[in-house]
Amino acid sequence: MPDLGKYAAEVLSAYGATCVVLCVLVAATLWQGRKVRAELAQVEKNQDGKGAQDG
Amino acid sequence: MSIWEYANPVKFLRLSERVLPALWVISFACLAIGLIWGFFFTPDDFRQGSTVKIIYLHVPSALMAINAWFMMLVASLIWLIRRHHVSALAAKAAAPVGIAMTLIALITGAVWGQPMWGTWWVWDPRLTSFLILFLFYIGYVALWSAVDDPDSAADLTSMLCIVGSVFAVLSRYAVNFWNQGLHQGASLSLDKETNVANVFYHPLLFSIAGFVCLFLALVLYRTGTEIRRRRMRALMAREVRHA
Amino acid sequence: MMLRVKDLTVARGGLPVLAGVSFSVDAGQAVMLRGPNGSGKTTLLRTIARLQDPVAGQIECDPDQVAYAAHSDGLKSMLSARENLRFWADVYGGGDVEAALEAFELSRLAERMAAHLSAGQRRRLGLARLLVVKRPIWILDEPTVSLDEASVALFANGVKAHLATGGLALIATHLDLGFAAERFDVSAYRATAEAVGLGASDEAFL
Amino acid sequence: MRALLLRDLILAIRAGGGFGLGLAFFLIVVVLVPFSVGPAPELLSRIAAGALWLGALLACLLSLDRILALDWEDGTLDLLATSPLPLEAALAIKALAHWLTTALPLVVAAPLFGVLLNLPAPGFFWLTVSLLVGTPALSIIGAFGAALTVGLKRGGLLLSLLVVPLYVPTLIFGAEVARRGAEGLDATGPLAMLGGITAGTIALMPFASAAVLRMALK
Repeated sequence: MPDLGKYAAEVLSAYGATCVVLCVLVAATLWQGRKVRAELAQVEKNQDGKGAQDG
Repeated sequence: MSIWEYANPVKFLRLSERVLPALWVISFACLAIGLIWGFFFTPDDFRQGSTVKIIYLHVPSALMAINAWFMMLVASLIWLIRRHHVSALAAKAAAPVGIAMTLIALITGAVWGQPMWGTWWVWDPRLTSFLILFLFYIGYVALWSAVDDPDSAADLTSMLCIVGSVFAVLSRYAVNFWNQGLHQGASLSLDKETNVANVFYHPLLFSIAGFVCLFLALVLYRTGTEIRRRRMRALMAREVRHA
Repeated sequence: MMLRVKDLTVARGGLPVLAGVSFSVDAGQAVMLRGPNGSGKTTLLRTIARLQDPVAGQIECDPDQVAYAAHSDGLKSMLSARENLRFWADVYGGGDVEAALEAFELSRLAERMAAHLSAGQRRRLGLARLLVVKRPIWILDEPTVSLDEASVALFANGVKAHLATGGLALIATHLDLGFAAERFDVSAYRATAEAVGLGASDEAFL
Repeated sequence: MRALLLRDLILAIRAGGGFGLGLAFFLIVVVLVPFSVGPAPELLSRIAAGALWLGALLACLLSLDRILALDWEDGTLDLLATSPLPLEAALAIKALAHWLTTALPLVVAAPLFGVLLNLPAPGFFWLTVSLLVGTPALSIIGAFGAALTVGLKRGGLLLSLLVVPLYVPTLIFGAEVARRGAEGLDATGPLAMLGGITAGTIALMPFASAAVLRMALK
């Protein structure tokens, strides 16, 4: 750990805040992506099933 | 083979599936190198002390905050002129990333300013401009979520993006006029000697590369999500219509 | 003066509703659009009135000759009947307001605020607008909603007079209006699930 | 075109809201300023110009959705879009009507309200001039915002959110003119910029608004 001198709180909080924002962004992105993927797969499966019944 | 091939959602998805893993790795590697190097192995500035380390967050995020808007502007123009859906969805996908970048730039700027200027917030032209940019982003995202029909949402947000860009530039000049600032000049330009010493410059380049790649990765991934969401909507609409 | 539609595909909310619609209406002729609710009559009319773009196909008519009347009449409740008509007459450049009021038996109500008119009276006022705008091509969406029999007869007379002077009309309606008119059933042109390659905006995702 | 302007003016007068509401809101903002910052005359006279500009801007913002929302609801917009009147001209006229019914009374009232906030004597002239030059831009930018949000649920709040960032340059230069005027400094520089913004928006925004409205009506 480097010596941050009297500005340690500022520097660390800047890094901390950035980390939080980026992590939230990445997590939200991945979570949404997974969810939509799963939902789409469900819808596609339903429609295929129905298509098979019809024809 | 032209670049417009990738305007086809399926082709775009296939391409992004191939590119994304590498992009994630590169972005996290660059970020790790830049930030660890910058945080642990660079000396303190004789004037700013250890706060100079914030540069590795502030400069790249500020850069990406503006570039994200610029990317949205280009994507909006492509949508309005050539009506490629992927383009409109990419603009939609980029907006929240832009918001995050703007937020980081504002927070790190304020934290940096605290010891330098003695206050968390000053109405410095650059900080103020970013705050205005932040408002533009919020309005843009709000408009996307308020319009039900995806095509007219794309139309309307594209127009907002274009008109907003003009007013954002105007605001930048107005704000400059209104308060000659405390902020230092741009930290990074082509002639690096005049601005930032080498010891700070190299890790900064890595950090910037990391932010750029992270932005690209996030936008590609989110665009994929938007395409799937749109496909889901289309499938369900078809089902209802032809039930 | 005629209205010709060739191979027209129209979309609502990104999906094609009608595909390959072709018909023409000559001067002095009226055509009734038929079809169940949701079959795309309104979308077709809005497309022909150039309020939205067709997905494919051509519409041959001069947009400056078209008068369009929709479900809602565009009446201002704080203006009197005469003022409402006077406004549209001015926008379209002249037109006899008093004659239009007379034709729909609204002269007696001319000074009334539109807010105080009944639904049927408002509807008649909305139709009287067609007489003051002086456009040969009428595109009407359910013009007879909330009209009683006598008012429908007034409307039918108005259309007949319009046709007699060389105008033409395209009317979406469920009612028999009591004058000779060709019928055109849009349900025959319903876009099917397989109808891809038409260029509607959702297609790229299917 | 004259017919549309006349109609909008008559409607604003008969509906009653037009002149009164914006003005009343402006008065309320002006009254609230001393309550929030304290009654000290020196402080008030320093912030008077800016507070008056802000109040006028908010009062303007409040009535923006009236530009198009009512015409959307009763179907007039569809009919206007198919009429021989170009949509660009229709929107410019509607913005003009908004300016006449909402902004102009504010311009007239602002010097009176300036008394309440202890506005320095030279400020009255410059405040009026800056509002007179700047408010047309507010109306015409507002028409763009109204076109963007026409037909949306929750449109009113969104409209403010979208329009406020667009108002920033106008507010900065307008308030700067009034402030410099009040302090007895030369205000012609920012006044020229303000005039430029107003002229530019009047020339260009109707085209953007009409394009947006056509998209929204689809």
